[in-house]
Amino acid sequence: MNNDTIANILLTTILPGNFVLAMFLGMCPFLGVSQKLSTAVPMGIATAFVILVASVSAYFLNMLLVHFHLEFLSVITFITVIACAVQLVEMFVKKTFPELFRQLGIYLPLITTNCAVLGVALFQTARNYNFAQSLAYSIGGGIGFTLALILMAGLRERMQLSNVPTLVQGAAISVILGGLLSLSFMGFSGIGGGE
Amino acid sequence: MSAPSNFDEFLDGIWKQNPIFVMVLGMCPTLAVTVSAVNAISMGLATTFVLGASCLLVSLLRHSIPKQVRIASYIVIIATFVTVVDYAIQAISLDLYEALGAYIKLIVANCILLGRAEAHAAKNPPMPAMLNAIGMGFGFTLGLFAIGCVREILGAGKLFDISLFGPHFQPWVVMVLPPGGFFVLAGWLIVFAAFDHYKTKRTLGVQA
Amino acid sequence: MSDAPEVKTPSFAMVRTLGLVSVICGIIIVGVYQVTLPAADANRKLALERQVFKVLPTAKSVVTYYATEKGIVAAAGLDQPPAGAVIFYAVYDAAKKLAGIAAEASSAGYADQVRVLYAYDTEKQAITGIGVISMRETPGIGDKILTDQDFLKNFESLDVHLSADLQSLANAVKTVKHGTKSGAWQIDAISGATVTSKAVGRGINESTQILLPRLLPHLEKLRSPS
Amino acid sequence: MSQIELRAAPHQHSGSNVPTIMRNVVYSMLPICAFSVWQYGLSAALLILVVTISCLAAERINSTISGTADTLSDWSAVITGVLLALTLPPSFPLWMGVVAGFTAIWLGKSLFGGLGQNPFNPALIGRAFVQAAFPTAISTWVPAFTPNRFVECIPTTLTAPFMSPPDIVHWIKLQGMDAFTGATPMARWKFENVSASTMDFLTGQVTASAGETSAILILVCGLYLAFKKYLDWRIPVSVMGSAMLVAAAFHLVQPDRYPAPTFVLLSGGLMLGAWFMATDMATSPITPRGVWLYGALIGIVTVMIRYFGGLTEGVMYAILIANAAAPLLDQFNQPRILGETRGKS
Amino acid sequence: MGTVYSVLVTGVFMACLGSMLAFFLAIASKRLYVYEDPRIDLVEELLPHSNCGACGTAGCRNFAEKTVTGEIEPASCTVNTAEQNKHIAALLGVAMGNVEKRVARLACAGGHHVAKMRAHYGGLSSCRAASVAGGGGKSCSWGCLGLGDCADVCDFDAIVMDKQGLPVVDLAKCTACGDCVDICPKNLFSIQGVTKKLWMACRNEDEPDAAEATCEVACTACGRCVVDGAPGLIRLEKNLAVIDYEKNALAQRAAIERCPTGAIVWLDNECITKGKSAKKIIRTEPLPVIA
Amino acid sequence: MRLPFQKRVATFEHGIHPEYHKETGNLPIRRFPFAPKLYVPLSQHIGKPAIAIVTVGQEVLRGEVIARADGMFSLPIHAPATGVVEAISPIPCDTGEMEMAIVIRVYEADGQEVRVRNPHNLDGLNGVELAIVMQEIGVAGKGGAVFPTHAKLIPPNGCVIDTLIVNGSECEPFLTCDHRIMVERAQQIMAGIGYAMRVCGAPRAIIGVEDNKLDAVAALEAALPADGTVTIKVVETKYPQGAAETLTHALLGREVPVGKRSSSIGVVMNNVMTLAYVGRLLPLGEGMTERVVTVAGPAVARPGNYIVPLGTPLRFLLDYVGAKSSASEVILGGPMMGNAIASLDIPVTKGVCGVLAFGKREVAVPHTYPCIHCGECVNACPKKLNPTQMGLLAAKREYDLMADKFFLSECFECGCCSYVCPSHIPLVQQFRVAKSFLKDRKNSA
Ligand SMILES: Cc1cc2nc3c(=O)[nH]c(=O)nc-3n(C[C@H](O)[C@H](O)[C@H](O)COP(=O)(O)O)c2cc1C
Ligand SMILES: Cc1cc2nc3c(=O)[nH]c(=O)nc-3n(C[C@H](O)[C@H](O)[C@H](O)COP(=O)(O)O)c2cc1C
Ligand SMILES: Cc1cc2nc3c(=O)[nH]c(=O)nc-3n(C[C@H](O)[C@H](O)[C@H](O)COP(=O)(O)O)c2cc1C
Ligand SMILES: Cc1cc2nc3c(=O)[nH]c(=O)nc-3n(C[C@H](O)[C@H](O)[C@H](O)CO)c2cc1C
Ligand code: SF4
Ligand code: SF4
Ligand code: SF4
Ligand code: SF4
Ligand code: FES
Repeated sequence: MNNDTIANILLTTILPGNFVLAMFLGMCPFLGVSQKLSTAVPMGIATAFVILVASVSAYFLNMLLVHFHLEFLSVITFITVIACAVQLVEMFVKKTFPELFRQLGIYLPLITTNCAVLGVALFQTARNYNFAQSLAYSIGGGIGFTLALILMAGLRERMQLSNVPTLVQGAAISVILGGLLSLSFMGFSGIGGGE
Repeated sequence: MSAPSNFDEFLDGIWKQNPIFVMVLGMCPTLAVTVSAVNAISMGLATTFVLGASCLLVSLLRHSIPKQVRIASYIVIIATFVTVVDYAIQAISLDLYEALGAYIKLIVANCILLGRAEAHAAKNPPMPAMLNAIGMGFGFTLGLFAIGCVREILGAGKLFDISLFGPHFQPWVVMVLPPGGFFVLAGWLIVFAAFDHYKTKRTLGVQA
Repeated sequence: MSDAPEVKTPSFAMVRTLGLVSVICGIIIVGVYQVTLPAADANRKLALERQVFKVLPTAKSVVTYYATEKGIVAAAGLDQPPAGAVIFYAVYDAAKKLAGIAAEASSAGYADQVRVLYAYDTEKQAITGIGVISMRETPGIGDKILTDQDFLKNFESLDVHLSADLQSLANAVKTVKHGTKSGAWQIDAISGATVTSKAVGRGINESTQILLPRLLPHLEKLRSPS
Repeated sequence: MSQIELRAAPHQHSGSNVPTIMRNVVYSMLPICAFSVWQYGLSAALLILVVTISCLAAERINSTISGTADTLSDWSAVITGVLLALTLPPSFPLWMGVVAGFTAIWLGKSLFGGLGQNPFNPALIGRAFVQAAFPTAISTWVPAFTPNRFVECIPTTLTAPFMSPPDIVHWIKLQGMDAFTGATPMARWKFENVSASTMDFLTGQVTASAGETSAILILVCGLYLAFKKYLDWRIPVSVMGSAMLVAAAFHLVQPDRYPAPTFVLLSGGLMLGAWFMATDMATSPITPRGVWLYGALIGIVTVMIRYFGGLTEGVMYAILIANAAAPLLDQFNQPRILGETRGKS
Repeated sequence: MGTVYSVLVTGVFMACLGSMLAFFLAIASKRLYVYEDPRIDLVEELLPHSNCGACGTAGCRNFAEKTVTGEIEPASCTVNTAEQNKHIAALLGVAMGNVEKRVARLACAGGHHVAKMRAHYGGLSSCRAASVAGGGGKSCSWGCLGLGDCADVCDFDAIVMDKQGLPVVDLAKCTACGDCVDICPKNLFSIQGVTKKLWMACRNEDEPDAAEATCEVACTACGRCVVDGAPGLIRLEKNLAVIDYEKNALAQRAAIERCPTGAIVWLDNECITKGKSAKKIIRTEPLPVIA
Repeated sequence: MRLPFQKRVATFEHGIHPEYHKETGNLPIRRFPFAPKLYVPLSQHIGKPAIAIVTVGQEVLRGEVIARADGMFSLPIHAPATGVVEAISPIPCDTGEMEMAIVIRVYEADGQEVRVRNPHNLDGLNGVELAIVMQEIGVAGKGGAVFPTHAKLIPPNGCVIDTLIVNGSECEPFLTCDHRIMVERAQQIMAGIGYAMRVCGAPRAIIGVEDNKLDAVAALEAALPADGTVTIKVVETKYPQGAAETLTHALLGREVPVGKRSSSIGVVMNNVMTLAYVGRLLPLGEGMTERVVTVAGPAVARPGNYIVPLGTPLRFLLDYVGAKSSASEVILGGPMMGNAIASLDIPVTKGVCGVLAFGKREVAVPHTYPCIHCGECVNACPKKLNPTQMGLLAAKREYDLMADKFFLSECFECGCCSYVCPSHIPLVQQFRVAKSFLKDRKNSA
């Protein structure tokens, strides 16, 4: 069941199975932190990094859990580890790159409650991915998330210069843009899967 | 600023601070599991339960948790109740469990939860904290249901699995696909905005 | 004016609190897990039986087995499956006679994995029915595999007999374009949902290629359950 | 001296204006419409008419609701309507065409503020929406040149609103077209490995969407627009060029698996897309390098979807994705201004 | 696998995990500790987040930092409600500060019913656009162009254009952010304390006759207000009466009573009052454009 | 687009080909009568205004200095006619503001010869000395920027000027005064080039003339000095060929770095008419009292190039050429960059190269559509800026972003973008608004 090749996993998670546009993971930052490219890019990269960290720790944590027959603890342990990892990253950034922290400060804690991060951990476990596959899955997921975020930010920067009707301004127009992006990404369906 | 009554706290989340339509939070389940009204309601209720229970516990423990491990502790508490719900649903109905997929587990990461825990429960006594949380939960359920209805009606020609338009109805498949979720949500957001607009215009008109 | 409050790190309190909260929560979870486990298991079993009964209407009871390189073992006594095992279900009718074998096949379809349960008739060496366990194919297109009568007809008797050396299928199961079916081992695809049709075919092929060679030598064991 | 008028410089203007450009695009599409009516008869004519009218109606309703000036006079909604109709199969039920038209204008354009403000090509949004909504209807093809095409409609055309279209396999048999496989050349290539002849493509002897038929006709009409400078010639050139290059590379490596580049170029909507839809100004980049990259992106994604995706045709999605990337392409490819030194301080 | 075993293992596992993570966090928060006055966050939360800069700092966060260090008084934030500012003062244990309410004041009264136009401007509808295109066509080259850039930029909707094409400031809404001051190409707006009630509503430096020929309410530098006002309060400069607000305390209504054109006015609360001798203008429609 | 086999004429990229309307280019320069009153503003150049040294009621002779220069970056003003000072008071000027001017009532009976000259011996003067003498004649650049010519010619510290470019492109439609000067006064241009080369120290000079003025090229060629230091180069007829950056690029292939002056790449540029006046006035020690002005436009009955006394009010000028009653819009300068004016009391000054009058029909306001992202403006901008993006930003008043990310300050307001925009968006005007806002804010800060 888990004989997907690394390349397939990568391609699928970036395009047709894009976390944001096809799986609805990480919608809140996708809608919330995409007004400007200048914040979307660091946010995307930071999230991608945390996804990677989460995936690796979840992989080993899961090995432990399986060993002790404690699979039912997966959610609670994954999320706790993720929350702590995010907090550590936050402190680290604050200490070493205060400038970056000032830009990202408010968003960093948000990553904890980013479904994509937990989603990677849970899905890779559910799909019985081995280490390399998990890695590909999380890297692809991170890239896909960043890609969607950046595309969205570009579109929203453009929207700021057009005369969007007042009723549609704000959240509605972002959601519509998300929908149209997701509609466009449907074109990729089948890539990486099938034959 | 007079202290809001408990009932106000409760209503807040349903209307004035509706997590979906006003605060635009918890978007992942909002979009992912609303392909049918039943799924929407189940998800909403599951979230409500987790919200209420974890806010209650957070509020009870609020004085004994050091600031540095605040987030970690809250998330542990939330995760606990999510796991509880997860297993409960598995025990109740496997079909529902399959339909809601991983999103039950992902309630943990739903921003509404940590947001409420931090912003409200950690600062308020148990009773208002829980009421507010449950209000939020109902608001969330309401939003999910609104979206789920439209998606099910157009996407399948059914509501609560009851066929509405006869056998030859052409379902709008897009409605149950990811983009449909976005479009229906956007539609509701616009309806909300229009309603707001109309209301403020009315009140302004009365003043003038 | 700058008499800002000093912040200290209460290390011990942190460790104590988080540790305690974790333990309490862990216990709660364990409790719930243990309480719900039987119900969930029963549910799962029920669902499985429902599926099996659908593909094998004469069925009355189901026994779960694992097929490994070495042979087959009943799942009942095992904590966890042996390495490399394939799960399958031996199905018995009212007379406790082996009514058939059910097993799962899965392969990537248009949107995600398509998982089907197929019924294998040991006498005919053919597949006699399929049911979908889960899929996320496009409603209106991909989900025709549930409803399209022409397509389902393929599985009334899909030839999967083994070649002489009993190592692989004599004819690999193959999905072909609608209207071009020429052999009993071919599946006539649904026009307009070829991708999903192929996923079904591929899944069955992969599953049978592994399962049947392991299974056939031990059929007798199944026919006479202990 | 009556009254002095004050105007800002410049006081001279080239004389071009938006309605003229749009009107010319409409003119240039008329031959393509005529050709498809000749091929598919009444159904194609009705489809083009109904879709265009529903686009105009949507535009009209929108300007009434929002209280803005009437925007029909800029002709852009006509383009959207005609192009949308040209991308639909001729047998498409009219009521679905109306849905497509309204979606195109409302979802694709009005919500963003109207003319020029939309980030995605409205016609393609309309099509993508109905493709996702009614996947079966939009992948049902009928043969061209049926004998009675000018006197009777394809039965699916007149499906009652909100109802599923009837099965038309039977009808096709009745037309005495038994050789017809009910698939576009591209689907036939993808699933049966049969390639259609280049000549058929050039002259429009293939089954396809209403407007995807004769490559030569599209080329001529497109060249007219390029010559009049109403479209940016760099876009079709880079779309076709990149698609050809990628296809040629695949073809060289595995000639039996991947078709010749000419097939990729001429089949499906590539021509129409490259000349009329990728060139939509509102949704394409404006910086010189951005324009080239945009075209290349469309070409590459098209081939990628066609070769590796689940769909047979990828032009529409490729254009939409390139639309989404257009603001970024512009941002990161700002032209070097006169006298600017980059890198060096 | 027994239940008891399960519970035990779980307990131990969770205890280990929880305390280990807490331990890491504790170490990290010691090692990576960055001091930041926590009150900054608290103060910021109480601010209106409009980042308008009316307080003279670079946005709300900056204001919060400065209030915490005591460089600025809470009341300097004019956008915030007094109540919120009181909260801030209480939080920091400092005096609220007493800052006079300041608003934007317009130094022109030449609506299109009294000020003549010499050309008709037909370009982009914006004052600054008109002013870069030949000055906009108003005969008085100091006066308000009436195309409403100020109303357009005011984030607080405090300015509306009246029927005569002059901006009117809603004193309750104005936060003294100064955006209108920056945008006006004619520099007609300035931020003034509400206690400055004597106000010169004209900037025209033309010779008296020329000034009156271009606008019926222009200051003609006749000097009556100088005589009627307290000594030194008002003086004439460049054909205009100039008020010395150092002597604001001496300002009296009497100063405006004999102004023949009504260029100098008395601002009381929301209403602008002209002197008794000011000419009464009943016309409301625009004057014709005369080259 | 130029086909490969076509002969390449030196040019720059982008730009536009407007309709030229250069009919007046065939008419010889004619003299204009004196208005009864001349309004001579004290500030006719960029830099500090001159300081009046006459009093009301004083009699002045034509050519007499009536206002002295206020420092190096300023110019003296000479009486454009013999008459009496009637007033020194503010008058309207083309920006719509009021400016101080000396009003002279012209003696009608006077012959109006130039009465006062102050010739110097120019031989043996070094560059800077020559520049100081040049300041006395009060010549400001006639190419549009009205920068004091003597100040412009002195190379800034550390710069070596290797080329003097003489701008004879006259790319603006309607204007032909430079053209006529080149045809009629080639000799004086050469003299002026000689002086200018001495001041700036350039070893060579190149005259750039558009290929629609070949008669001017012929006339100039006949007058070229024998030593070969001055050459003529024909450039493509294209707007804005005459702008400093584009002409330098066309002639030398050099680009002026962003934010720097052309002297940093060893180039100084002067307009042909500027140098014609220098060549004529400098040896005589005569002040600038008049200039050649193209008066044209659809509403003008007798268009042509006229020698107009400085200070002549437009009301008088338009009356005389038969335009006043039919004119609706009056523009100082060319139709692309010239400013429309709000009052006919504005006088002709040193910087006015053309007065264009348009009738009612020509000034109708077209309907403005939203930007359709056609990119025409991007393809027209000779500076290769991004007017689309700047236009969209300007509409949202994002002025800082325009300056920080899109080189707002580099826009030289040529108007190509507005000219081509099919949506008729007033792009240049918006850029000028943005610049004016940023400048005001900087000044007030
Ligand atoms: C939105 C959309 C969803 C689709 N979903 C499926 C699907 O679930 N299963 C499938 O086999 N084909 C699906 N297709 C169609 C495939 O792209 C493809 O056209 C078809 O499988 C080819 O079959 P044919 O060769 O018989 O025409 C879908 C197409 C679209 C546009
Ligand atoms: C868009 C634009 C067009 C110009 N066109 C001309 C022109 O046609 N002829 C000219 O002499 N100067 C023109 N100039 C002015 C030149 O850039 C330059 O300032 C001038 O030639 C310098 O000479 P001056 O100092 O003698 O005026 C133009 C400037 C700009 C910005
Ligand atoms: C650049 C320039 C050079 C001129 N050179 C002469 C000249 O060399 N001799 C001359 O008589 N007039 C010259 N004029 C024109 C005089 O200003 C005036 O027309 C001339 O004195 C003839 O005047 P008249 O008609 O009174 O004879 C020149 C004008 C310009 C603009
Ligand atoms: C060359 C050209 C191509 C166009 N292509 C399209 C198109 O594909 N789809 C569309 O809706 N409008 C098209 N338009 C019209 C117009 O740009 C479109 O309605 C805008 O996207 C609306 O803002 C086109 C216009 C031109 C000039
Ligand atoms: S006050 Fe200034 S900005 Fe406001 S309308 Fe008048 S001129 Fe325009
Ligand atoms: S823009 Fe002017 S009127 Fe509006 S709030 Fe700011 S200062 Fe007051
Ligand atoms: S006006 Fe400025 S932006 Fe427009 S074309 Fe000219 S230089 Fe470029
Ligand atoms: S020319 Fe006008 S419409 Fe075209 S891109 Fe430029 S501003 Fe937009
Ligand atoms: S619910 Fe907020 S990121 Fe998923």
